[in-house]
Amino acid sequence: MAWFESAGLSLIVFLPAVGALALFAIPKAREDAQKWLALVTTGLTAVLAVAVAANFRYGASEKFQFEVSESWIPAIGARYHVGVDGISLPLLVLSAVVTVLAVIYSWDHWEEPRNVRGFLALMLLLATGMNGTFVALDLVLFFIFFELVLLPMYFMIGIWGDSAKRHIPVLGRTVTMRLYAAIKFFIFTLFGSAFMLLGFLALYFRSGDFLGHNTFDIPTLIALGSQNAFGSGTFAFLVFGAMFLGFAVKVPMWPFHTWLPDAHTAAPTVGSVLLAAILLKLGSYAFLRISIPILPDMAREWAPFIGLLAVIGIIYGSLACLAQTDIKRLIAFSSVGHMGFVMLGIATMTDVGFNASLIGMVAHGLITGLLFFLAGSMHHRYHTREIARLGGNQKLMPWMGGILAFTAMASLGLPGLAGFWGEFMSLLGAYRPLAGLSLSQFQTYMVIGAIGTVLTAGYMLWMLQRVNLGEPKAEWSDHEFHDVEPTEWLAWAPLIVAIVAIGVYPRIVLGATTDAVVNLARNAFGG
Amino acid sequence: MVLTQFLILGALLFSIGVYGLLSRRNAVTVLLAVELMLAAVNINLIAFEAFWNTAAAHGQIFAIFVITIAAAEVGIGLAIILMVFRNRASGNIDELDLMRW
Amino acid sequence: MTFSDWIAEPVNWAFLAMAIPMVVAALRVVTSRNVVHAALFLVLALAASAGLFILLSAEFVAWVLVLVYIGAVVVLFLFGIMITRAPIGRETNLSHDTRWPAAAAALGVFAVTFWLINGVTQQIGGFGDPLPAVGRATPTGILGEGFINRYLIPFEAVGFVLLAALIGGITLARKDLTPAEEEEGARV
Amino acid sequence: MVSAVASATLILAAGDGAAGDLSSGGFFAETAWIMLALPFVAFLAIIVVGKRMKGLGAELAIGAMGVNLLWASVLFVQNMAGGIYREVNLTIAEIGTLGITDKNLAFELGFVVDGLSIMMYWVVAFVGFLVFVYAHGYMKGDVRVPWFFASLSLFAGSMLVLVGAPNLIQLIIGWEGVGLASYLLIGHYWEQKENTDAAVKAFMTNKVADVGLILGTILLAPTLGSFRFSTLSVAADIHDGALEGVAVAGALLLFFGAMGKSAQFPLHVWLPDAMAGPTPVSALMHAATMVTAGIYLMARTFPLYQQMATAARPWMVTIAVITLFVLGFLALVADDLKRVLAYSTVSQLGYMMAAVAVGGYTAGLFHLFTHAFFKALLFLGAGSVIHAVHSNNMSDMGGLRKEMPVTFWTFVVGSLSLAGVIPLAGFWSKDEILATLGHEGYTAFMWVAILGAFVTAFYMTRAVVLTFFGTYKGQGHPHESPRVMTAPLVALAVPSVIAGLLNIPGVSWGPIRNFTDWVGARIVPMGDYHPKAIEWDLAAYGLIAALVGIAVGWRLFAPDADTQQARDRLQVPVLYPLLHRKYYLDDLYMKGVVNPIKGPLARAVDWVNGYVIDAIINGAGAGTAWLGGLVYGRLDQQGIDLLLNAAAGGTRGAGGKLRLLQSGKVQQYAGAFVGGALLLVVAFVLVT
Amino acid sequence: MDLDYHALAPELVVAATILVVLTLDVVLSRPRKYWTAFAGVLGLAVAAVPLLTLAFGDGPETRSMLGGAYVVDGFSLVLKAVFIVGGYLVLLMSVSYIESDRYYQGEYYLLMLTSILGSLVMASSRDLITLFVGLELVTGPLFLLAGWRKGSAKSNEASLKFFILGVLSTAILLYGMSFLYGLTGSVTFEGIREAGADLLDSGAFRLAVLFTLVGFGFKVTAVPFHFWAPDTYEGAPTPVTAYLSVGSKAAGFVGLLLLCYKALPSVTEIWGPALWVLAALSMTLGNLTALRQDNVVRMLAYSSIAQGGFILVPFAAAAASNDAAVIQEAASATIVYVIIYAFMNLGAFGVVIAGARRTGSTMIDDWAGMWRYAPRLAVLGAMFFFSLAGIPPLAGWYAKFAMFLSILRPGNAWATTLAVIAAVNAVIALVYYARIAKTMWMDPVPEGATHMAEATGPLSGSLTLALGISAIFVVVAGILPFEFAGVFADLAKVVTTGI
Repeated sequence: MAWFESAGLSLIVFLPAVGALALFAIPKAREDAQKWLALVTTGLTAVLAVAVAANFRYGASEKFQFEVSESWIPAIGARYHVGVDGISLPLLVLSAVVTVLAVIYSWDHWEEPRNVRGFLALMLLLATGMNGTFVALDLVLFFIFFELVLLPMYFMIGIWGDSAKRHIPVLGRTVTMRLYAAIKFFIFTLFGSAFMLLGFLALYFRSGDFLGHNTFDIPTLIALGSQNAFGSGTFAFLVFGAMFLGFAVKVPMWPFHTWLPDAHTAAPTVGSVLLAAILLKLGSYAFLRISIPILPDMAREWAPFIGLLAVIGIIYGSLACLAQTDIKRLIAFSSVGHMGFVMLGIATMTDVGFNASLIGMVAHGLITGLLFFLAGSMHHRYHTREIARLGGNQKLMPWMGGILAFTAMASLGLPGLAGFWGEFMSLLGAYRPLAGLSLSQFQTYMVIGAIGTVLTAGYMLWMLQRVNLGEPKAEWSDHEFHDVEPTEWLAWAPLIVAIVAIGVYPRIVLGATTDAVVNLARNAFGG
Repeated sequence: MVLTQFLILGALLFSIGVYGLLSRRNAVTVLLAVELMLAAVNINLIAFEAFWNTAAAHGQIFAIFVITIAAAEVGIGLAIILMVFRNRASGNIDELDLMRW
Repeated sequence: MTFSDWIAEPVNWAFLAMAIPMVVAALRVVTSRNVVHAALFLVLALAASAGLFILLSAEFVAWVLVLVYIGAVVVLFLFGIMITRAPIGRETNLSHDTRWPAAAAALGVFAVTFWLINGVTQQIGGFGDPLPAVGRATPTGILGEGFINRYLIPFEAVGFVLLAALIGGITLARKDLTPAEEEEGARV
Repeated sequence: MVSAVASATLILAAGDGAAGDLSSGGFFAETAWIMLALPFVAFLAIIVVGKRMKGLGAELAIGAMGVNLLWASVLFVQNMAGGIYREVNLTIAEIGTLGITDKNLAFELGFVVDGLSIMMYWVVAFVGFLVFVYAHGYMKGDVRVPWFFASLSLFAGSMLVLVGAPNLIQLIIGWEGVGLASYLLIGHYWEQKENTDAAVKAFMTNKVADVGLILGTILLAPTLGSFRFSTLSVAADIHDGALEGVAVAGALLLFFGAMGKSAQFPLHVWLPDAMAGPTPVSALMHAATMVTAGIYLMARTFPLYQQMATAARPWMVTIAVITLFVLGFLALVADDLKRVLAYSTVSQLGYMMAAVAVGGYTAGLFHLFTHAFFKALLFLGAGSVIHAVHSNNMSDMGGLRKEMPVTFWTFVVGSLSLAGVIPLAGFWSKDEILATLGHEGYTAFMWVAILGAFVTAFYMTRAVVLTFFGTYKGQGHPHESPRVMTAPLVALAVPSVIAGLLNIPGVSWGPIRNFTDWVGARIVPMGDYHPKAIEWDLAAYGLIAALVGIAVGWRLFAPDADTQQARDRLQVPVLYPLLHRKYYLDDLYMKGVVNPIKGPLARAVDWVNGYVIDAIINGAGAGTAWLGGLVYGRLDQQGIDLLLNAAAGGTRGAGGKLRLLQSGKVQQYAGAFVGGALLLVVAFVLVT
Repeated sequence: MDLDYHALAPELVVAATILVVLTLDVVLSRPRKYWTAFAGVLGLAVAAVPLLTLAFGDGPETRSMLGGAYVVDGFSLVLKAVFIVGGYLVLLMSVSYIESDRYYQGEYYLLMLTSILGSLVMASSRDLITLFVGLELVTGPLFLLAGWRKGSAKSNEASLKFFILGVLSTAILLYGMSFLYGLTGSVTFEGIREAGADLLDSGAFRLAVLFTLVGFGFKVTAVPFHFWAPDTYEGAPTPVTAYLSVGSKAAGFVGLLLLCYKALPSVTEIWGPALWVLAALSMTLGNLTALRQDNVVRMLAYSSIAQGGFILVPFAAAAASNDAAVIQEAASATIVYVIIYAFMNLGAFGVVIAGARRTGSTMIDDWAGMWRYAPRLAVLGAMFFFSLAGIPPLAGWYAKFAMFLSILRPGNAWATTLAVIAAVNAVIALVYYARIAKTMWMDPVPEGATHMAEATGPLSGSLTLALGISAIFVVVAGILPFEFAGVFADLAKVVTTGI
C-alpha cells in the first residue's frame, strides 16, 4: 500500500477541508445530505487515522513514518513536510475520532441560528487545522495549521455561542458572552502565536549558521537541537520565550488561561468539546514537538518556571472550580488544572514526564470532551447550566447521571480510568526530574500537585453531589425529561470505552509514545 | 556669485511658502504659497545646474518639468476650488470640517 | 570668501537687486490681505526669479517661466479669484490664528536648511567656489534634445498630465447640466 | 543498589512463580485471576440485565461470590497444607526510564497467590458471600436493588484486585476502586443530603490519605526500578543502608495511605459517617474487608518496615494506639447502634495497626482474620435489629432478646468475641497483639491496649444491654428476621467462636499447621515476632480487663436499661461534650479546612481570576481601546490643534482656543506634515 | 532614440486606451457611455498581454532604453502587473458605482487610466525626473477623482484636502530632489548611487534624502504624513478610495523602492532609521486609531495606514544589514506584501462597495447580521478582513510572514524591536478586523435592513467578477504562496536579483 504510505496523512488532513467545500455544493435546505456528507468525510478521516495507527511500526515509533516532503514555498525553503511518530500518533487518532463523534452528536443538536451547512463546514475546517498541526513537520506548515483553527472556532463561538450577558469586572461593561469569548479567544491565541512566529523565524535564521542554508524543517532542527546547536545564550532564551508565549496561551497555562473559561463556557457544545479535546493539546504537543527537542538546554533552564506555572495552574484551577456556579464553567476551569498536570509532566524533562503529558492529553481529550458533551446535553434539556438549579439529575435521567458520574470519576483521576495515568506519571516524573534540575523544587511541585488531586476530587464530587444527587428541584416536577438519546449514545459510547480501555491498558497510548519520548529525552538531554 | 547665496535664497523662499501654506485661510492664497515653494525648487535646480555646468543640462530640464507640472496642478487646484465654491459659496478652506471626527 | 569680497563683485549687486525684491514680494504674497495683491506679488517674485535664471545663464528656463507662469498661470489665478468671488478689496481675515505656529514652523525649516547649506559648502570641496557657468548660456538645443531623447517618456507623460488636468478640471469645475439640458446640448 | 535489586528481581522474574521452599500451587493458583475478574463480570452483567432478573441481579452477585468462595477455599486448603507462592505479571505499559534505570519502568497487572493474599481472598469471599446472601433478604423492596448488587460486586472485584495485586500500581487501582464502591454504597440513598455528605466525606478523607499512598509509591518505585512488591521485599531483604532515608519516607507515606483506608486517627472521621450506607455494606466493607486494606498494605510491604524502615515504627505505633484507645471511647456515647460498632471497628483497626507497626505481622493479620468474622456478625446482627425496628437508634430498641432470639444469641457471641473473652476468637487474637507489643518493648502501649480491652468490653455490654434487655421502646412489633438473614449470622458465629484456635501460640494442628504458617508463605521470610507459647499472665490481664468491662457495663446499664437515666449515665461534664463532638475533629476539618477552601479561598481565587488576571487582560484590552481613542481623538484629530494652541502661547484664552478648534483643518494636517518632516530631519541629520 | 516597443507595449496600450476612451466619450450618447468602461477594462486586459510575453517570451531580461532612463526588468514587470491587475479590478468595481449615479463616466475612466499609466511609468523610471513626472501622473488625476461626487460636500472636501496636502508633499519632494540632484550632480539613480556614497556625512544630503522620503511618505500614508487619508478615503467615491489605498499607495512604494534600493543603497544609515520610525509610528498609530472607527471606509483608511507601516518594515530591515542577500530579501518582502495587500484590500473595498449598496450605509453597525440576507458577501467580507489581519490560510499571512522574515534576518536589536512592535500590532489589528466580521456574522439584523437589501437586488456582474478574482487570489496565494498559477515564481526570482 505504497499510496497509503505517501498519501495517508495528507488525506487525513485535507479530506475534511474538501468535505467543507463540498458541503456548499448541497442546497441549503437538504440538511440530511449535508449531515451525511460530513459524517462520511470525518468518518473516512477517522478510518484513515486508525489505519495509520494500524500500519504504524511501533517498533520504530521514535522515527517519523508516513513521511511526505514536497516543495511548498521554495522562496523561503518551507516544505510540505508531514509525518507521524509515537508522539503525534495518539493525538492524531484522538483528533480524527473526536471529530466524528462531534458530527454524530450534532446530528440532532443544533444551536440557533440553525445553519447546518455552515456549522458543519466550520467543524470540518477545524478538523483540517487540528489534524494538520499534529502531522506538520515544518515550522511554517505547523504555524499555518496552528492558526487555521482560529477562524472556525471564532465563528463557532461567536455565532452559535451562548448569548447570555455577563458583567465583566474592570471593563465595567456587560457583554454578550459569545462575542466577548470569541474575540478573547482569538486575540489571546493570536497574541501568543505572533511571538511564536518570531521564535520560529529566529530558529530559521540561526539554523543557517550550522547548515549553510536556513531551514524550517522540524526533524532537521531537532537534529541540530540534539547537538545543542542553539546553545543556552540570550538567543535561545528569547526564542524559547517567544515560543513559550505562543504555546502556553494555547495550553493554556496559568496565567494565560483566562480566555479558556469564557471560550469553553460560551462555545456551543461541539465547539467546547473540540476546544477541550483537541485544541488545548496543540500547545502542549508543540512543547514536545518543537520547544524541547530543538532547544533542550533552554528547556532545562525554563523547566522550573514551567513547572511552577503548572502547579499554580493545578491548584488555582481546582480552587476556581469550587467557586463556580455554572457547570460548564466548572468543567472549563477543571481543564486549567488538568493541563497543569500535563505541563508539569513536560516540565520534568524526563521521558516519564513526557509520557505523562501525552497520555494526560489523550485522557483529558476523552474525558473533558465527554464532560462537555454531557454539559451540553443537560443544558439542552434543562435550559440552564446553573448548578444551583440542577440536582437529582440521577433520578430524572439515570443513564445521563450515571455517565456524568463515570466521567467525573475519570476526571478526578480514578485509577483504572484514563485520567489517572497522566497525573500519576507527572508526579512520578517530578520526583525524579532531569538531572541538574533542583530536586527539592520539583519534589515540592510533586507534593503540591498531589494536593491538587485532592482538590480535584473535591470539586468533582461536590459538583456530582449538587447536580446528580438529591431530590430534583420543584421547578422540574412537571417537565418531561428524556434520557440519553441514540445519537448521544453513539457519540459517547466510544469515549466511555476508550476511557476504560486506556485506564486498564495504557499501552494503547504509551505503546506508541514510550520509545519516542525515551528517544526524545535521550537526544535532548543525553544519557 | 557662489552657490550658497542661491541655495539660501531658495531656502528663504521655501520657508516663506511654508509659512503661507500653513497660515492662509483662502484656498487660492494657499495655492500661491505652494507656487513660492516650487519657485524655490526651481532656483535650487538652476543654481545647481550652474554649479555642475554639465552639457546635458539636467537641472534645467528638470526645472521645465517642474514648471509644467506646477501649471497643471494650478489648473487642477483651481478646478477643485471652483467646485468647492459652487457647493459652499466660500473659498475658505477652514470651513471644511465635515469629517472632523 | 568674505562678505566684502563677495559684495565687491558687481554681479552680486545684480543678484541682490533681484533677490531682495523677490523675498519682499514673496513675503507679501503670504501676508497680503488682498488676494489679488497676493497674486500680483507672486508675479513680481516669479519675475525676479526669472531674472536670477538669466543671471545663471538659464535663459530658456527663464522665458518659459515668464511665459508659462506670468502669462498663463497667474492669469488663471486671477480668473480663479474672480470666479470664486473672493473679495477683491481689502480683506481682514485671509490668514487665521495659526500664523504664529506657522511662522515658527517656517523659521524652523529655514534655520535647518540654512544651517545645512552652510555646512555643505564648507565641508565639501567645490561647493563654496564661484559658480563656473555664469556668463555661458546653455544652448536651447540641448534642452530640446533632452526632451525628445532621454526624457521622451516624461515628456509624453507630462502631456497626459496636462490632458488629465484639462479634462478633469473642466469636468469638475463646470456647472452640471440637467439631463434635459444635456440632451439639448447634444442635439445642438 | 538499583542493579542489585534488579538482578534479584530478575531471578524472581525468571521463575515468575515459586520461590524458596514454596510450591507454585496448581491449577487454582494459576488461574486465580478468574477470581479477580468474576465480580467485574457480575457487575457489568447486573447493570445490563439485572433489572430483568427475578432476583434483580442478586443471584449473579451471589453466584460470582460463591464461585470465588469455592476457589479461595481450595487455595486456602492448599496453602494450609504447604505454602504456595505464585506471581504473574502482565505488562500494561512501559513508561520510560526517568534517566536512572537501564530499562523502562513498567506498569503491570497480575495477581499474586501467597499466604497473605490467600487469606485475604478467602476472608473477602467468605464474608462477602454471606453478606451478599444476607443482603438478598435485607434489601428486599429497596429502590434500586440491581444497582446495589452491582456496586457490591464492583467492590468485591476491586477488593480482590487490591489483595491480589503483585505491585503497587494494581494495588492503587484496587484501592481506589474499593473507595469508589464505598462512595457509591454509602451514598446508596442519595436522595438525602446527609447520605451523600457522608459518601463525599469518605471519598475525600480517603483521597487525602491516598496522596500518601501515591507519593509513597512514587518514592519507592524509581529507587527500586519496579513497582512490584516482590522487588520491594527482596530489596528490603538486601537492605542497602544508603536507601534507608527513602525507605523511611516511603514507608511513612504508605502508612499515611493506610491510615485513611483503615480509619486511623485522625483520618478515621469518615468511617462512623459511612454508616449511612445500608447495613450489609457496613458489615462487609466498613468492618470486615475494605477498612482492613490498610492493614493489608502494611502486611504486604511488611519487609520494608521490618528490615529498612524501622525508624518509622514509633510514629506508626503511636498513631495506632491513639486510635485503639481514644476512639474507642466514642462508642460509649453513641446512640446509633451502627455507630457504636463503627467506633469499635476503628478501635480494633488500631489494634491491628499497632501489631503490624511493631512487627507483629501474624498478630495483626490474625486479628484482622478473626475481627472480620465477629465484626461482620455484629453488623449483620445490628442490621437484623434495624430491619425489625426500622431505626438505628438504641433509644428505639430494647428488650429484643425474646422477639429475636437468633439475632440476640449470635450478637452476644460476637460481642463476647470482640470483648476478648476466652476462648472465643477475639481473645486469642487480641492476646497475641498484647504479647507482641510487650515483647517489642512497647510496654506502656501494651497497658494502654489492655485498658482499651476494658473499654471495648464496656461499650459492647452497653450496646447489648440497651438493645436486647429492658423493654421495647420503638414502634410496631419487631420480629425475627427471615432465614436468609439469620443463616449468615449463624454461619459467622461459628468462626467467631472457633477461629482463635487456629493460632494458639505453639500449637500446630497437624497437616493444617498454624495460621502463622499460612500467612507466612511469602517470597522472603517475614522475620516477624510471634509468641511461641501462651503468656498466661498477659492473657489474664487482658481477660480481666474484658471481664471488668462487662461487669461495669452490666452494673451501670442493666438494672434500668429502659430508662433515660441509663442512657444518660455517661453524661459526665467535660468528657461527654468532648466525646459527643467526637473530639471536635469534624468541626476542625469542616470549619478549619473544608469550608475555608470551599468558601473564602475558592472565592478568592475566582475573584483573582476575574479581578486581577482577567482584569489585567481586559485592562490591557480596554487600555488599548482607550489609547486608540486617545490617539484618534486627541492626537490624530485634535492633537495638532493642541500643539498649535500651545505654540500660539495660549494668550487668547478660552475663546481663542475654541476658535482654533474650529478652524484650519487642512493647515493642521499640513502643519503636522511639515512638522513631521522637520522632526525627521532634526532627528536624523542634526542629532546623529 | 532607442525605443523598444515590445517593452513599452503595456504603456502604449494603456495610452491608446486613454485616447480611445476619450474619443468614445465624445462620440457616444449618454445611455451608451458604459462602452467607455468596457473599453477601459478591455484596454487593461490587453495591456496585460505584453506583460506576459515580456515575462515569459524570451525570459525576463532587462531591457533598457533611452540611455538607461527607462528600464523594463523583472522588478518593473511584477509591479506593472500589480498596477494593471489592480487597476483592472478597480475599474470593474467602478462600473456599477459610476453608472449608478450621474457621474461622468468617460472622464472618470480616462482619469483612472491616466493614473494607472503614471504608475506604469514610475515602475520603469530610473531617474528623478521620470520618477517625479510619473508620480504626478499618478496623483494629478486622483486629486480630481477624489472630488468626483461633485454634489457631495464630503467629496469636495476630500478632494481639496488631498490636493493641498498633495501639492505640499510635491513641493517638499521636489525640494529634496533638487538637493539630491544638486549634491550629486546627477538625476539618474545610478549617478546618485555612485556619488551618494561619499556624501554620507553631509547634512544637506541627509536633508535631501529625508525630504524625498517624506514626499513618498505622503503617498504611502506613513504617519505623520497620513492625515489626509481618512478624510479623503471617506469622502471620495469608494472605487477611487480603493484605488487610492492600493494603486496609488503601491506607486508610492515603488518610488520608495526605487529610491532606497536603486538610488540610495549606499546610504542606508540615512533612510533606514527614518523609515524605522515611520514604520513603527504608522503601524501603531494606524492600528490604535482604527480601533475607534465606526465607519467601515474610515476604518479601512486607518487600516491601510497601518498596513503601510507593515510594508515599510522591510526597509528598516534592509537598512540594518550590509548583506546583499538581506537587502534583496527585504525588497522582495515589500513587493510581496504590496502584491498581496493589493488583492486583499481591493477585495475588502469591493465588499464595502457591495455592502454599502446592500445596506445603504458604510457605518459598521448598519451591517449587522449581513450574513442572513447576504451570506456570500459576508463570507467574502470575513475572508478579506481576516486576510488583512494575516490569519492563515488566507494570503495575508504570507505577506506578514515575509515581512517578519525580512526584519528578523539582520538579527540586530533595533530590527528585532521593530519585529516585536509589528507582532503586537498584528494582534491589535485583529481586533478591528474581527469587529467587522463580528458585526456581519454575530449581531442581529437591525430593523428594516432586510427590506432595503431585497430592494437593491443582486450584485452587478463586474463587481462580482472583481470580488471573485480577489477571493480566489487570497485563498490560492494563501495556501500556495508563490506558486499561484505558477506565474510569479520566476519573476519573484528576478525581483530578488534585479535590485
